[in-house]
Amino acid sequence: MTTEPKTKTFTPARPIWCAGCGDFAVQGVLEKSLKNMGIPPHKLMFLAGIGCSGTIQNNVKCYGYHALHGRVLPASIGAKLANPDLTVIAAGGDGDGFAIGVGHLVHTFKSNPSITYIVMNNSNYGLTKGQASPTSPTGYRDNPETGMDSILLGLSFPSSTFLARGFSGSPEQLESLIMAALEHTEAGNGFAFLEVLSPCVTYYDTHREWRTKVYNVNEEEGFDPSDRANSFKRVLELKGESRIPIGLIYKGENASLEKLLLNENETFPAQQEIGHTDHRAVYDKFINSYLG
Amino acid sequence: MTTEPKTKTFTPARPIWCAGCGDFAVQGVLEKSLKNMGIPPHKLMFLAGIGCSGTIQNNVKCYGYHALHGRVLPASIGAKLANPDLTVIAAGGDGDGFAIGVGHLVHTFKSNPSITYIVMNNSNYGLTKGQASPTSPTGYRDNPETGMDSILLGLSFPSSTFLARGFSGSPEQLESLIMAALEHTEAGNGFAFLEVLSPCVTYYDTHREWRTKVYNVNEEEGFDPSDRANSFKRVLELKGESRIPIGLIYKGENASLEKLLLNENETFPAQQEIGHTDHRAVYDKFINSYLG
Amino acid sequence: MSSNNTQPVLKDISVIVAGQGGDGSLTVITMLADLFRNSGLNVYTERDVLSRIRGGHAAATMRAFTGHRYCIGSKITLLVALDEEAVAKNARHLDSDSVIVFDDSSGPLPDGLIPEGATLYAAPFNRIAMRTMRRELYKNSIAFGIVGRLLGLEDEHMRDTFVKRFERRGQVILDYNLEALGLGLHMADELGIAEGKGLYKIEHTDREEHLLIMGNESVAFGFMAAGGRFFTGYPITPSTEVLETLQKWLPRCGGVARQTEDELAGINMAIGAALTGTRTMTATSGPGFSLMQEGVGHAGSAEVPLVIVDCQRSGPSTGMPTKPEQSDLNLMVFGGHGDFPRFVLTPGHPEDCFYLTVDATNLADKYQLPVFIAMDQALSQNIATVKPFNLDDVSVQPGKRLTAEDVAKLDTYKRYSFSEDNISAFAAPGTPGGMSLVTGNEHDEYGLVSTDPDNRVRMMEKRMNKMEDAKKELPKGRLSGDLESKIGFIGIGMMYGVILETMEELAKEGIRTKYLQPRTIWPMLDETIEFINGCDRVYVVDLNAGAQLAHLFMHQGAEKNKIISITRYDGLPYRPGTLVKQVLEEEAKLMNGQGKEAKLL
Amino acid sequence: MSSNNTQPVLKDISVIVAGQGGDGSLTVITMLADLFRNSGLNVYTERDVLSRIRGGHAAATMRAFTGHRYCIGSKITLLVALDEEAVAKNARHLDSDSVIVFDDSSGPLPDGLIPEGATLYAAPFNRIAMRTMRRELYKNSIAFGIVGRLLGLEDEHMRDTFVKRFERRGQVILDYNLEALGLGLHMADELGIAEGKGLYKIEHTDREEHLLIMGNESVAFGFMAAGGRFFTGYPITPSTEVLETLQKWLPRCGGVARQTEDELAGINMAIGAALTGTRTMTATSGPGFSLMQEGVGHAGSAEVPLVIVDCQRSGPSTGMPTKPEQSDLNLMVFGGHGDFPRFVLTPGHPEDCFYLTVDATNLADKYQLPVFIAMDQALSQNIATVKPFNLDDVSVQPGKRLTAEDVAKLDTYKRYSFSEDNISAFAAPGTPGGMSLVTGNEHDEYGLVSTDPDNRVRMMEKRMNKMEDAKKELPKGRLSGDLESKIGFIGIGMMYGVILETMEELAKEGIRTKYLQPRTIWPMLDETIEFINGCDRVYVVDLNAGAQLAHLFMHQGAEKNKIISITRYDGLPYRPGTLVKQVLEEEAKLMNGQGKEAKLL
Ligand SMILES: Cc1ncc(C[n+]2csc(CCOP(=O)(O)OP(=O)(O)O)c2C)c(N)n1
Ligand SMILES: Cc1ncc(C[n+]2csc(CCOP(=O)(O)OP(=O)(O)O)c2C)c(N)n1
Ligand code: SF4
Ligand code: SF4
Ligand SMILES: [Mg+2]
Ligand SMILES: [Mg+2]
Repeated sequence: MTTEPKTKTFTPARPIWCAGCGDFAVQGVLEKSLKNMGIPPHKLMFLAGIGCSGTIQNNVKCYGYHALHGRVLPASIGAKLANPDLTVIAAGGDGDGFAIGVGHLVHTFKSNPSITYIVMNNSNYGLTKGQASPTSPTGYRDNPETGMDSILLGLSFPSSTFLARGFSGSPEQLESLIMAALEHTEAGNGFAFLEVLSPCVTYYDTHREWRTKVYNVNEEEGFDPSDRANSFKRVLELKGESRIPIGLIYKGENASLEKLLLNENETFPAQQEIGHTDHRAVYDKFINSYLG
Repeated sequence: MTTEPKTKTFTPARPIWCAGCGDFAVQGVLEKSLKNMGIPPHKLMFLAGIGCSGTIQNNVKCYGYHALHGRVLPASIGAKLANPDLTVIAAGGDGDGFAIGVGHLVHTFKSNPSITYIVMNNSNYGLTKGQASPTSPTGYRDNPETGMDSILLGLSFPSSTFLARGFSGSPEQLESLIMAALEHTEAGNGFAFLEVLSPCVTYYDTHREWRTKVYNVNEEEGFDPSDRANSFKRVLELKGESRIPIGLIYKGENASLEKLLLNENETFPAQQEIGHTDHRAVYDKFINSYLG
Repeated sequence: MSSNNTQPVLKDISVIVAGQGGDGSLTVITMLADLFRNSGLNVYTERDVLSRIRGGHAAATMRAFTGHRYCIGSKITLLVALDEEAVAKNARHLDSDSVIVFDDSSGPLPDGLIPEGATLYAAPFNRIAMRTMRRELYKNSIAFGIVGRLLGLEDEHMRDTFVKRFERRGQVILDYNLEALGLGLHMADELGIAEGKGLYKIEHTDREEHLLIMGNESVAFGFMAAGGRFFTGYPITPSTEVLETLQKWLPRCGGVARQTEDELAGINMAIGAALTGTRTMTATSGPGFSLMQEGVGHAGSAEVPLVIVDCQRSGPSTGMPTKPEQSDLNLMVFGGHGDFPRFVLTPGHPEDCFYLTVDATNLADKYQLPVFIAMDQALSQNIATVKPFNLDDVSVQPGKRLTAEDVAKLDTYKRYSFSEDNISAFAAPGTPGGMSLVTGNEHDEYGLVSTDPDNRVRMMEKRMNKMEDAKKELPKGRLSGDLESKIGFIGIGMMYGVILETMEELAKEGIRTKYLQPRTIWPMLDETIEFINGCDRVYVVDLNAGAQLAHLFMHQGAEKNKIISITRYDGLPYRPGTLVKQVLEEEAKLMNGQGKEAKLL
Repeated sequence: MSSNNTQPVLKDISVIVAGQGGDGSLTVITMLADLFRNSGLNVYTERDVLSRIRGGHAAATMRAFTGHRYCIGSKITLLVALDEEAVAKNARHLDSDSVIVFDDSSGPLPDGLIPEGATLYAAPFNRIAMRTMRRELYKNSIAFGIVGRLLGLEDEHMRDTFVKRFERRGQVILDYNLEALGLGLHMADELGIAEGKGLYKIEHTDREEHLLIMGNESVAFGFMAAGGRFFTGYPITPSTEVLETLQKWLPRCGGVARQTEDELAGINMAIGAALTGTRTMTATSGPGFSLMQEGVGHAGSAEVPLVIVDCQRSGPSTGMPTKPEQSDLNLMVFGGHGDFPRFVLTPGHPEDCFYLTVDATNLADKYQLPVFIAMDQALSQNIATVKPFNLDDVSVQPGKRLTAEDVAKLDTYKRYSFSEDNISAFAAPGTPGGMSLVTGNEHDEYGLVSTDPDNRVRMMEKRMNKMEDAKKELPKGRLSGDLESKIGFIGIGMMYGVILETMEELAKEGIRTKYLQPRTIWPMLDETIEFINGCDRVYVVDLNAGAQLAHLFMHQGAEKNKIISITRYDGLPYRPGTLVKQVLEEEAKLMNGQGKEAKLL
């Protein structure tokens, strides 16, 4: 492992979250997991969306990026494809990921790049002051719609490979999930999706409610996270019982996007020296193909 | 039923599709179904996306609208909410609906407005000359990704109410599905999603392949389209056997968006006379609420 | 300064309450504003927060005055500083007349932070709140007592306001807050500020009732009053109040106001609704407005009536979400690919917001195109007193629409028929016989896709000519100041109040000026270019780095050498004093024969 | 006209093949172009199709010539009309010298459609194809025989070309096509056009090899040759060839070219890749470009190097997808909310496309901002002969980057450090010690969100000043014509060839003119405004309804009364003859003292 030089660079910011916000736990557990995994700051590209949740990267020593609202996944995929040596973690809120960004989420399930995506679900739009989000239940602030379930959504993509849900109030279990997610992506096995129930104490304090509702499927005898259809069924059943399934709900295998797209005989895009002439033969071939 | 006046208006266009294109059958069956249902042209708002498929509305007597690429669903929802008396049908291609438009599709499953949406899936981008679409199989034109399944996607939304797949090569079954979809939406029961396998003879002629692969779940003894988990399982199984499930795959109940949003004591937005003074009392109340 | 029986009558004061986000500065100011409004004064308030829910410097300011003002004044009369940073950040607006109330819970104010002569009251709000009430939360209710006393409010009035504000949140909360207020009044007594012994005497002069409203709420109501019945939008600072106000009120009129999954859905759902003949609006701010560009051009091309409110904030990109700027003007005027017609209206204060939104809604319907309302964060969110909107002044004119009977009488109905006035009559879906096609592709009169070159040219002209056609009835600018003067000002939005007051100040210095507040900037009205070209020099104040307004005038034929461009983009609100200084400097240079400096990028 | 032994040497001919979409006109023209290119002539081809896969009028045109031409000529030498509509649509370009080959399978050509004196050959391609080969498909291979003979091609050469083109599609298809060609040659014999007895003699003059390439392919290659290794895009006419070319070639260099789910993903994925230091590009057309506006501003604000190709088509909205226009200029220059720096480069022909894309890629990296390449449908998709790109002429300069060693030597690394040249050195993710924050919020030097007013102003200036800084090295315009003349032309993109040829024609009429092809339109270079202000009058040719270019010059200080604005937006390609006529009319008016008419909107 390369050691970091002594160069001074940015001092991670103090979180701007309200005291009691679930996001503190997410950050704490993540930092611990990164340490456990031995991922050095300079190899970590940590991209976040916009929202209270979308400030987490500022608080961690890393290459951080604050994406546009809803666009953290395309940006993360771009970074991963350009430099697969990086550990790419994307983070954001439920509004960012399931409202404006859900089209990209769907296509990330589909394309399966090896990035970890942590959605801090507080079932509302924290930063814009508590409006309903796609996971808000019917009736929250006059929300007429039924809340969605991101794990069900992930299950509906035959190419999805890792689907889990944690709870900021269960940091140990959360740690095991974050570790599992990072292992999945570090091994190049594809997209690790992790929703974390992370209550917003200011606008929608669900802490107590969620604490009583969460149900860890991995503690269930015989639960097999490799059975897609059964996981789907079990999530539906638990929801029907007003429980919120947490745990590693699905894990499968499918080639990762970066493996499929990159030419294994060549240096990664970001690692090529700009201005090198190694590919002059390809250029000549191009030119020749347009000649008579 | 109001009779149409003799006023001349646009003559439906001759389809611009290639001879043999699956979309002809979709149009034919739809026109027949509209007739069967007794929906007069002036009550039909027919909105389409952009693509070969997205020209269908030009060929039918209706209030037609050619949306932006991927935006046919929001436009359709807007029309339905503003005037629930209209029969609102949205149509488009698999690129339009599952690539650029998939975020809106997801939120239409979620919000359940009473509109019928017909996706003409030819598993490629016809109009832009055959590029891979989200439903293209791995390997089609170097497509590295796994194709998605829109019915599975629909099933993953607890609020979805009608999910079906037809095949342009089976016009009778298609007719029963279109009729069922229209009945669903005319009754105000929510979103009717219908994917039609509609081969593109020019860029990706799947006619023969699909003919051999389609499998009508409704012909299966004991198949219960109201069992979401089972439908999900069955679709997965069939896909595992390289079959393509068609038929009415799921039907459930959930309040429709227009019922939830509209004030039942008031005239629909589009039917209010512009400049009327019926709501003067509300206006005064507004003003008063900002006074001391 | 001391309080005795001969306090002056309150004519014009500015009070700022500053601390950390979540400290509740805004609550204090909002209640103060309500109290002063009820006392017959006019009021203007401003907020200064960060884009985070808690922490970080946050402040709120209220100006109370007799007569007409549309901005915060240059000087702070009273600063309530909940921490030291609050003093430091606001020091430059303090002078020897200022009064500072400082929360010294964490220690005394270091020397040298406030100007000599200024009066300082130190009071440990936080400590008292924690000690007596166990919740920091109540510190601003305590502070309120002292502030109210200083400003000459009666104790009884303060209590009434507390009841009004906290009642709906339950008896417990109300009781706690009243207790806190009591603590504050007690502290005031101890500091020697007895009831009636404050800085001012308040004379209840203007008995006419006033609304206390922000621009966004005025826009929402203007839309509703103009028959608007459909609104879709996505939350974004500083536009969210338009959505929230309409979500509250529109359903009562049978309308729909819906939060969509994103701005693309927002504008396209609005377009879908507009297709049915419903008057429709959406609102957003820069990032969302950028996302809407495809939809905007589509409305122009397919001739769909739509009102789009852009509550501008500091850009580019995510920028500074809570800070004012006027830097989306280029995007409003030139956004969307290809050429299509649009109108851009620029209100200058909350009252203007109401009437111009009515106009926008009528104009969109009449000309079948997108109409933008260019707001800025200050105009959107600052709360001010406004004369109650007069609904009888409002004329709601439907566009060129055809009923079923009208259609039945026609030989042919074409959605995009060519006509003298370039407006095609419209039959809403549901009308028997009016079937038609609407598309953003180039199309023939029936709406069928066509690339015929002659048709193309006619359709393009039909659409583009609407801008010329409408000029005669687009909202005219407001002229003020000395119309004989050859020195002009141009500024829009939140600059309205600042420029008016700057002119007063300049007049005192012997510099007489005039001001054109354009209320339509696209299409550009001739009056605007004539105003510029008819002056010796015009100070064009641009709240953006690109001098967008100044260049837009040049784009439309204004003479470059008439324009003195003043740009500002530091995210701070303008104060008249700043502008006065800038102009005096510029004028001095001219006197010295240095020639004017058109700082045009 | 007759063919005998004294045929003229082919110097400049235009051949158009026209029929219905799917008829294969493009195939004929493409093969012809290849043949003529191989014969040492220069070639320029144009396509005219509808936005549909089959049916509707479609045509393709080829001009073959000696010397330099960058557009189709005003006259048609040979029209191959596969149906009657093809004759009608093209009649206005025919004259008595023209030769028409008409497919009379459905009946003879009605009288009066073609000019008197023109030569007509009737040949039932379709009938023969159906009768002999059972597939209509082969009719264009049959037609090819006649066309080749008429143009003086050798039979052997034609056969070689067929082999080259159809070989890879299998022996069967090749054989069928060769058979069809044989039928065509036989028909030619019957019509009296024996080998070597065509209209022209082809002299193999220029032995230098030429590429036959379209602008989009040149752009793709320019990017690759400049070290571009990441491309994301979404298919849209007329930009798709950039995506497809790079999907084919980039992986061979270890790069990634990916079709994304939409344009929002396209630009944001590109941004993500650019963050790693990879040179990155995306390409689109109007509707997609509108969708990218938020991303564009983000790149400007967060200082992310990015090349964005906009292949403009007729707008607004979906418009006319296959027709040329230059109406996104406003959006390129003024798009995105807020103020941020950007460069807009405007190549004029496929060769220019290559070299300017290299420049764009270098400039984006150097200045860390978005650089646009403004294409138009004709420039994008018309195929022309071009001298092989000289890779030794290409200099690929990395931006201000820091290696791990560089970083280790620093005391402090700040992603957005202020510096003399306004460019902050960049350490790519993965570099030990270079950790940093990148954001579209206003930020301090480390990339931490900040609303500090002083920092804000400095950051804004740091970014905006890049435009002034870069002017010295931004691609300069190309001047041509009579530089002493006081009559100027300005036009970009596909107008390059048209204006050059117009000037030749005007010179013949005694009107000497000069031409500036600006190759950077943003920031506006001084040379451009000086060119205008230094002329008596400048014809600014705008392929859009809004006179966007002309107004942009005024926006930047050009004198309004110097500009004669010519706008066109009917979707048809420009021919030099049309422009000559427009200028002559304008000049005549001036001679008659009518004064010039600046048709500025
Ligand atoms: C294009 C765009 N639209 C809207 C916004 C305003 N906005 C900022 S954060 C946010 C939603 C935040 O909700 P979520 O993603 O759930 O994050 P949370 O604050 O709850 O953690 C919105 C709508 C924006 N920044 N950009
Ligand atoms: C914003 C935008 N991007 C791209 C396009 C170009 N485009 C037109 S149709 C189409 C895809 C068509 O595929 P599909 O929806 O499957 O329809 P099909 O032609 O196959 O019926 C694309 C990418 C566009 N019109 N607008
Ligand atoms: S508003 Fe809610 S989500 Fe945001 S920081 Fe506070 S508690 Fe957390
Ligand atoms: S290209 Fe394909 S989808 Fe389009 S009309 Fe032809 S067959 Fe149908
Ligand atoms: Mg949230
Ligand atoms: Mg398709």
